[in-house]
Amino acid sequence: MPAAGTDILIINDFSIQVATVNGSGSQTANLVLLRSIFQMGIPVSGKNLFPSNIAGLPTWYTIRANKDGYVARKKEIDLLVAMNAETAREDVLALGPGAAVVYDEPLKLDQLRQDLVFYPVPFDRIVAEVCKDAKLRRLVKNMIYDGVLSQLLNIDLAQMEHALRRQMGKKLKAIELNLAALEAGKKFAAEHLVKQDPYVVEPMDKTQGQILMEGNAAGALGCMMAGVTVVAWYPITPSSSLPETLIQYMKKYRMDKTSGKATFAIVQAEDEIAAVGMVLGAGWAGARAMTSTSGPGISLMGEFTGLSYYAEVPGVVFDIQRVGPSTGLPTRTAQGDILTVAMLSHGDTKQIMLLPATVEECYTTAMDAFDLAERFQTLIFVLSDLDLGMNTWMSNPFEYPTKPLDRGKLLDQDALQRMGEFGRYKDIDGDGITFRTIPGDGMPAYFTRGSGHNERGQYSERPDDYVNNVQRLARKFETARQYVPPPVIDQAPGARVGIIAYGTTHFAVEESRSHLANDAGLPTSYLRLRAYPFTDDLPAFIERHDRLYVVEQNRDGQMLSLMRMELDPSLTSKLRSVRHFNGLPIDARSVTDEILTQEKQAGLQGARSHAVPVGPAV
Amino acid sequence: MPAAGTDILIINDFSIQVATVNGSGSQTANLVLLRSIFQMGIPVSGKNLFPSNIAGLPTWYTIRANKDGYVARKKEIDLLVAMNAETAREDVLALGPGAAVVYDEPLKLDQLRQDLVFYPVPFDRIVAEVCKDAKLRRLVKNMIYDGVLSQLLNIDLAQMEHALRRQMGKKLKAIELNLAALEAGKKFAAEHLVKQDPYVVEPMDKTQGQILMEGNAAGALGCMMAGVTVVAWYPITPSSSLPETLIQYMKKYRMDKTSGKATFAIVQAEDEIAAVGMVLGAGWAGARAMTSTSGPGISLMGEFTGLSYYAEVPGVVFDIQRVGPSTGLPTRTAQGDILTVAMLSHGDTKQIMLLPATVEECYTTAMDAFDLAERFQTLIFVLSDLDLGMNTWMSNPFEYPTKPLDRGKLLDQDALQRMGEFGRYKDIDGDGITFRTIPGDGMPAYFTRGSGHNERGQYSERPDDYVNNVQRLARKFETARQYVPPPVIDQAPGARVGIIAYGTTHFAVEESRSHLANDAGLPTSYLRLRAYPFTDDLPAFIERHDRLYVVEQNRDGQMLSLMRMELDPSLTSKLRSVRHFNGLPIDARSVTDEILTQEKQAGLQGARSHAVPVGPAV
Amino acid sequence: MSITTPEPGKKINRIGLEVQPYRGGKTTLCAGCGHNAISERIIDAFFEMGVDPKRVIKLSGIGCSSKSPAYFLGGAHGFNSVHGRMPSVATGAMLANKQLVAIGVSGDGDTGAIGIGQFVHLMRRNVPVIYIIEDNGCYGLTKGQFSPTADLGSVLKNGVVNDLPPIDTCSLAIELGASFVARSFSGDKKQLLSILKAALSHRGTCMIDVISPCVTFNDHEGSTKSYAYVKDHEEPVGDISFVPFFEDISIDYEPGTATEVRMHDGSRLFLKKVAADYDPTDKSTALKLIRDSGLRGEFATGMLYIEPAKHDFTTLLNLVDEPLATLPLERVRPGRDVLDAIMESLK
Amino acid sequence: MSITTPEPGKKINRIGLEVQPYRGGKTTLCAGCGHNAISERIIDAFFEMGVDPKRVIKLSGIGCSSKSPAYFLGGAHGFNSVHGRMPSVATGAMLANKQLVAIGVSGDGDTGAIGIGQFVHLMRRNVPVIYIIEDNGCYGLTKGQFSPTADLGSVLKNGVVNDLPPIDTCSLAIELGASFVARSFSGDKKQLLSILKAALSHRGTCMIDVISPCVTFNDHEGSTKSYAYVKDHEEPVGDISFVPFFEDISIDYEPGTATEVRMHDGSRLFLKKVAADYDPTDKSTALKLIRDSGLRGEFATGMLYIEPAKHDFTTLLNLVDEPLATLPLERVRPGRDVLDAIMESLK
Ligand SMILES: Cc1ncc(C[n+]2csc(CCOP(=O)(O)OP(=O)(O)O)c2C)c(N)n1
Ligand SMILES: Cc1ncc(C[n+]2csc(CCOP(=O)(O)OP(=O)(O)O)c2C)c(N)n1
Ligand code: SF4
Ligand code: SF4
Ligand SMILES: [Mg+2]
Ligand SMILES: [Mg+2]
Repeated sequence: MPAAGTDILIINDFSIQVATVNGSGSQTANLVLLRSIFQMGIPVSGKNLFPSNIAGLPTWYTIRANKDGYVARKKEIDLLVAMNAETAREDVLALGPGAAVVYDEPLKLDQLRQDLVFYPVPFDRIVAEVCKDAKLRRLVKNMIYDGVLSQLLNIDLAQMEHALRRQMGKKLKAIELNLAALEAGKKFAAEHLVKQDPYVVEPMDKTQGQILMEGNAAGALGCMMAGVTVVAWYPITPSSSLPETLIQYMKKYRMDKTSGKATFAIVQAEDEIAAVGMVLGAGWAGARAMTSTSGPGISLMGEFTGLSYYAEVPGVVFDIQRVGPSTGLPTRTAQGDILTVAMLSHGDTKQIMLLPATVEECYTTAMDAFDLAERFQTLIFVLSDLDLGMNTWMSNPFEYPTKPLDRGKLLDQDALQRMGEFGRYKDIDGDGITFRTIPGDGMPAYFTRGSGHNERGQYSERPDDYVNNVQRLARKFETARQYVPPPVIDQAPGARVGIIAYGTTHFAVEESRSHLANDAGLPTSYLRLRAYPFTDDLPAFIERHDRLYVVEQNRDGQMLSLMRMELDPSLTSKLRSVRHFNGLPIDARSVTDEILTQEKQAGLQGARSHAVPVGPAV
Repeated sequence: MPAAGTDILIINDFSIQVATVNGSGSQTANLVLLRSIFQMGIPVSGKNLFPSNIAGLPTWYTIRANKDGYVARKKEIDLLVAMNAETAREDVLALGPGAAVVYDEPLKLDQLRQDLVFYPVPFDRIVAEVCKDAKLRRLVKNMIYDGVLSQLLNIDLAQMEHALRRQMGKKLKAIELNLAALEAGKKFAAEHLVKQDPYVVEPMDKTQGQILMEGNAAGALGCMMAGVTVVAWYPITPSSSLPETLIQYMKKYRMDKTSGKATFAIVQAEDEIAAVGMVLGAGWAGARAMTSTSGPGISLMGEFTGLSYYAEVPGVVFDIQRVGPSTGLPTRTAQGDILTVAMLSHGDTKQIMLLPATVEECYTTAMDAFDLAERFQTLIFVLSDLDLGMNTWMSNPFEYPTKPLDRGKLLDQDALQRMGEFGRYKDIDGDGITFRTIPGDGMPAYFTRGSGHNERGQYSERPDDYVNNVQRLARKFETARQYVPPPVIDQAPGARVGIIAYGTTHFAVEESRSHLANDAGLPTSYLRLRAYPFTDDLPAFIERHDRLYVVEQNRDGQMLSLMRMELDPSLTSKLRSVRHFNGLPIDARSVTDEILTQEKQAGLQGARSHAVPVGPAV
Repeated sequence: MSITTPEPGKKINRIGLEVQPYRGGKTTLCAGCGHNAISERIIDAFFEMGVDPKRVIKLSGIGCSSKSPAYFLGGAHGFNSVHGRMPSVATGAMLANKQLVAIGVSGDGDTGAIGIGQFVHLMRRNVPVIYIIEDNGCYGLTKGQFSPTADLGSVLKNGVVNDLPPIDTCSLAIELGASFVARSFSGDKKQLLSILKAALSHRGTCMIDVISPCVTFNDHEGSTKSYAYVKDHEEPVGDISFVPFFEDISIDYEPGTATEVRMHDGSRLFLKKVAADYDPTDKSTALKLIRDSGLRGEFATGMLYIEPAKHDFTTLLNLVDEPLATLPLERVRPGRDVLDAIMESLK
Repeated sequence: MSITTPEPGKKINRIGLEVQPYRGGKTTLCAGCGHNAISERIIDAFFEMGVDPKRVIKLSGIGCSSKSPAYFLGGAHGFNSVHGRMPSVATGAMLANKQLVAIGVSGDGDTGAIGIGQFVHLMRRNVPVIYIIEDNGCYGLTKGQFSPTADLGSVLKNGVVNDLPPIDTCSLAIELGASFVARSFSGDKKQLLSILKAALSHRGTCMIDVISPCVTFNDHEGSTKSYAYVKDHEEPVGDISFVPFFEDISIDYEPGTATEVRMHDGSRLFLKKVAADYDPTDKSTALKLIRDSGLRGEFATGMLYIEPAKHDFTTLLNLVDEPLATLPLERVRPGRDVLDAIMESLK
């Protein structure tokens, strides 16, 4: 379908933003749109930008389709669907020249700018025709823009229908109504709109066999497969959907076949302190236990985290990060809890953090986390974020785990023999990890305490007992370097510049690297961190490059700070900072621009100022 | 009094350790001993090493007398008073050769070693003679060792009597009984003990006009003088004596003369979360409000601290540090909360910390803290420790404050005019600090929230509002560098080596510097930090030296970590770490030995390893 | 009995203010949310009682309910704090300035779950705060999970049944020492308004649990906190007539049929008895009443318990009459002689 | 009525154990501390009931009281957690392994102040834990400050008078859903022992508030938690006779003078009535009894409330019979088909 008014076509490379009001039921239409493009074989991602509110405030849903598989947020919106009168003006004014706008005709948005393509659609009139029941119209109305887009972008209507049926399951009445709206939208567009923008969809084969999933669901699945038995949680955005999905999975797949009883306990605790307390009680008694929370919950878990560290009690904590400080922006994404979690709780403590970047890693990291928790007998923190947890991502299907569970060092006869008398905190292997017993297991009992103790777990205030114990804990943390997931490294031949990132920042970096290499002639190597403590790969990677950009989504360059704390200054002097922290997922262009700016400066000047983090924020 | 059996006398330079059982009432005897030496003009310090227990466990009280004014803990015990059968053996075995032991005769400690001086005393027999009432003997018995020491060390008995009367106030009966015990002890020693150790006291004039005080009492006094009006606290060792002393002061000096009513509210809260919540409520409503706690309380205050940071509510938090992690060693000292406090709470947060080292600074810092809290509209953390807070230190008498209170930027007509319309978070001065109003003050009201807000304090999720606001907060933190107490610097002419320390580590460093300069020929410059954020003095000081030792009392080199995070790697590459973390106050010899060892290594090798902190722990 | 209610329009109140400064920002809660109705009653009560918004502080925790202080009394300082911790913040603020009028708004999750500890201690201290629980039996803002006030057997939209007993916040408040305890319903305009006005005349903790249906997550059949269910199962313990101190109205009741309570500020409260043994000044009968109606599957609403003369926390603490927050330097910094004396004692 | 108590010495119990594994480390509490007496009763009860220490977990918060699990049942796993949070830890542990017997020890500060929130929710969930408050009305370990169970008007050693009403933990526990609520006195060996043994036969939360004088900080004249005061003001609500399931003893009472309660494990509890209207299975009368004796300045001790058939939390959660903690991999990891099906649904 050649577009009138445009010379070149842009195929399978655009972003669509649908601006609506939350609680207005646009989610179905948006997912149908996303899924239909996905089904046509084009890589996509879907991101929901919603307010901290239940109904009535502006919401934006952004779909990115990209033939090369880049699914980070795209800074520019190519096609706006303006359904929300309240924000329409501002939304339109924010667009780059040449963007297209599908809008509710009465809003008269075409009067705002000359440099855009406008597609007015009389939504109310169309919906009135297809939906007799006035009460249902609000819900059906959104399906009309799907129909319009099907026509404008050349999205196969059959794929939309397929996606719709999948979405709505057995609600036949609703399906019928929505289908009618879809068709009416398409028909209206075909009859009244003249294609003037360059964006089109063409079938590809890049999504064959792939799944679409949210990170929190993937994490939940990982927890189930890791054999979690005790879950204590407290609702908080953007974490809630992890335990809530887990509940659904567990009720379906983890009821004991013979007895019909539950092989798990899931408790909505009274708050986050109780949640993590239950996790530690359960972990201490031998269960694989977890909780999931976000920033405010992390801040409340400080005291128990110190207990876990010092008394050595396992458990898993998911931190689905949102924008802080304090209540902050509960529905926006960030990587802002890195430093707080790394040194959570008073006294000398260090916490192990895992850093998934993809939905698949949410799944595998969940399993790793339980193994590491039992191996290291401490809380393991999985730091995801809102973007990963609540948005929809493509992925390869997950693999069934083949490794057995690592239950860590549980005292057995062999260990007991090597030890002589049982000492709960006796390091017979030299790796800082000691043997534990579990109530009811028939092995020697011991007394767990957050106060000073000696190798046998007895109360002690002796200076030497204390020093030995905390030095062993430091040794244990060193041992963890060998066990945590190592970074993923892509060494570009001859590259003098390196990029270091973690978590969802990955997607923008991936894309930016291609810009840098292809458009700016700056090849870069890339190291994606997957855990703290760092493995030796990190200093080695830094060593190999002249300048390295640590890209992250917080104001203070938190991961860079951790590196500066830990690594030799001769290495950290090479590190620069690229930060993005406005609550929106980081995008590639911001990264590219910032790196190029700093590269230019690097060419001009040698020395750098005192203040950390180096370099301005994105 | 020339001592038989010793050739040289050591005058006014020794440490005495009294080993007793807690709850046995030895505190009076120990304070009388301390004070009598002090009254004779000799610099002293008294440190109580007590168990986390109420009665029945071993306790050691250590007095150091030093003619040069060095009052850090001395690593070696010169004179042991062994009253506790349970620990006597171990106490004696731990002594260095040549030390003297006064002990309860039936313990037969003289059989343990040949290289010590032993003074057996039949305490029970003596006490039975002076105290008819068997029930009182336990309390009076301790005074006997004071009498013995008076004789052995040549401490003026009149000074002991003076100290005792001071201590006991109007309890005439008790004074009489104790005096008799004192005299009986002295008499026994004169008649039965032959001086064989070299330690003696001679009057000096180095304590003229000085006071003896605990840091917590000094802090309390500072709070009262700062005009604190709302205090909310929760008991915890070693913090409790701060609010408890404050209560006493306030009841005495802060009752309104005309109405007889209180010009303050002091509340024992239900926990630390409530305590800091009350502080913020009060601070928000315009009061000078404070709480005092220790590590576990700090861990619980994380969430509210983030609220304070982000919603900009003033208050003061004293953290009297003890050994963590978790419950740790509640009655031992440490500087282990530095990193946790600096980045307390999730999201991008940074907290202002003040670091008093002396009792006088506890007093002045308390006043500074309230001024800074109101100026910066955030919680100010005063990090003291058990050693400073609960032990007895000499000091110059405190000066009456002459500065008026700094109530910070309260909106007035002038500011309102400059601003146009009142915007609670509008930065009209460019220093990141904005104007606030107080409920009931008749000025425009605003809405305080921990969620996203714009310059006017209105709810906002806009990316630009968020970024502007947190960048302003970062700017405010930068401004704080100009307001916090700058470090105290002693630049040694020509010194290539510098020492950086803070808090009570100061006393060991002072003494160590004299050892280094005089005994090892290593002159050192010294920078004592008094606050975080750092002022520009710190990088300048580092710049001026080749190698710098950061001396602190924690395992992880926490302050060094903060410096590495913040300062240019070209500077931090010069920093080494000296750490002491066994729960006892740091001593000079450990510092000296460690610095000399590292200096030797520095002479041998150039490069350093990756791991932080550099250098082994003391 | 008659109480003049102001007509809409440019009417001004006792202190000469229009209703405008009593209103707040535009609500962002769902249309039909019970919380909005409560905000309106708060506006009415403060307006009608003529409380100066500049003397009022509004505090809250986190939740849909806790957002509502932004939607009333725009002329007052507000503090939307953290989840479950409004009681401590309110306590601190009232210590700083006891002349303020504090209204705290919380939710059943904010109070009953994470905040129950601070709730207990606020009640125990009898801090002068009007403490409103906007009680919908669920966590609205996090999308409808059960809260600890959800009734046994109540059903969520997704079919999940609550199998834990509810916490009765009124019983707890009475048990713990609150001196003014009431329960109402966001849909019962008249009762709620009377209670709020009476609360403004009381000095001490006024704990008001207001059932406030969540239309989005908990207003369906099977929920015991839906509009329909609450309307059917509300059992008012008796009529409330409130006569503010500034109105000179006499109320006639047959002797023995009503309890007259004289409030702190001179206002009078007439509580008509429904049951003969109902005595709102006696803890045991109040508690029994609540329990008994609960056993019948109903909930008692109205003034459940009142102890008008009980000392509030600022009185217990013997605070000076002026706000602590603004005492001048000379009243909060002892003189040089005091420091000298202390120094002398340490020499 | 007769219950055989074991003589001291090498006597072995029902499961063939001597008393040794029921003892713990040497106490480091003050000589005469009430907490020590409670530890002794715990040792007796577990020994006499023949509970295998290897099946027992001991949990606590922080305080002198919370140290005491180190001083009994040395053969059991112990967990001295953090201040006020034992309830959540105990809940987690019992979810992990519901076959364990949990005894939690707390103090009145640990429970009444910082821990009251978790206390409320443990009671509400009826988690199977024997929850003992060693109640001395003060914070022993931090040197004697008032706790929230200190009575109005009680005086500290330093003369400070408590002016806040006490929290009655028994009333709260009954109100909130605990199914076994008792109050005793550390000095009342016989009563405390019977209660503890009965608790070992109950499935659900057993909340036992034991007045336990602090000899160091709160045992003086003017304190309402001193030995002398408690002895004078204790009002037992009736004799308790406990017949364990493994003993075949018949107890005779005149009809109507005692309530017989059949426990979860088949043991029987006979509660002699002191007052005619005392019914330990009725919440309202139990609450009234506590309140009334409180108004008289006395405190009721004994079995205050019991609901033997109430479902405990693990039952509510419908857990499999085996401990969750040790379920084998094949029971906790769904098969490959499950993953495949889920993946398919996401394509
Ligand atoms: C520490 C913390 N945990 C969790 C949350 C998430 N959260 C926000 S509101 C809320 C519950 C609100 O329920 P309720 O108090 O009943 O108010 P409602 O929305 O029903 O009016 C929760 C759990 C939070 N903001 N802070
Ligand atoms: C978070 C925290 N805050 C404060 C403390 C200090 N602390 C230790 S024990 C205790 C109170 C103990 O009182 P209670 O529970 O009544 O026990 P008791 O010593 O009287 O038996 C407190 C406040 C602590 N350990 N942790
Ligand atoms: S979700 Fe429920 S509680 Fe929240 S605003 Fe909507 S109706 Fe009200
Ligand atoms: S201080 Fe009190 S509670 Fe603590 S051990 Fe001593 S007597 Fe017992
Ligand atoms: Mg609610
Ligand atoms: Mg106690």
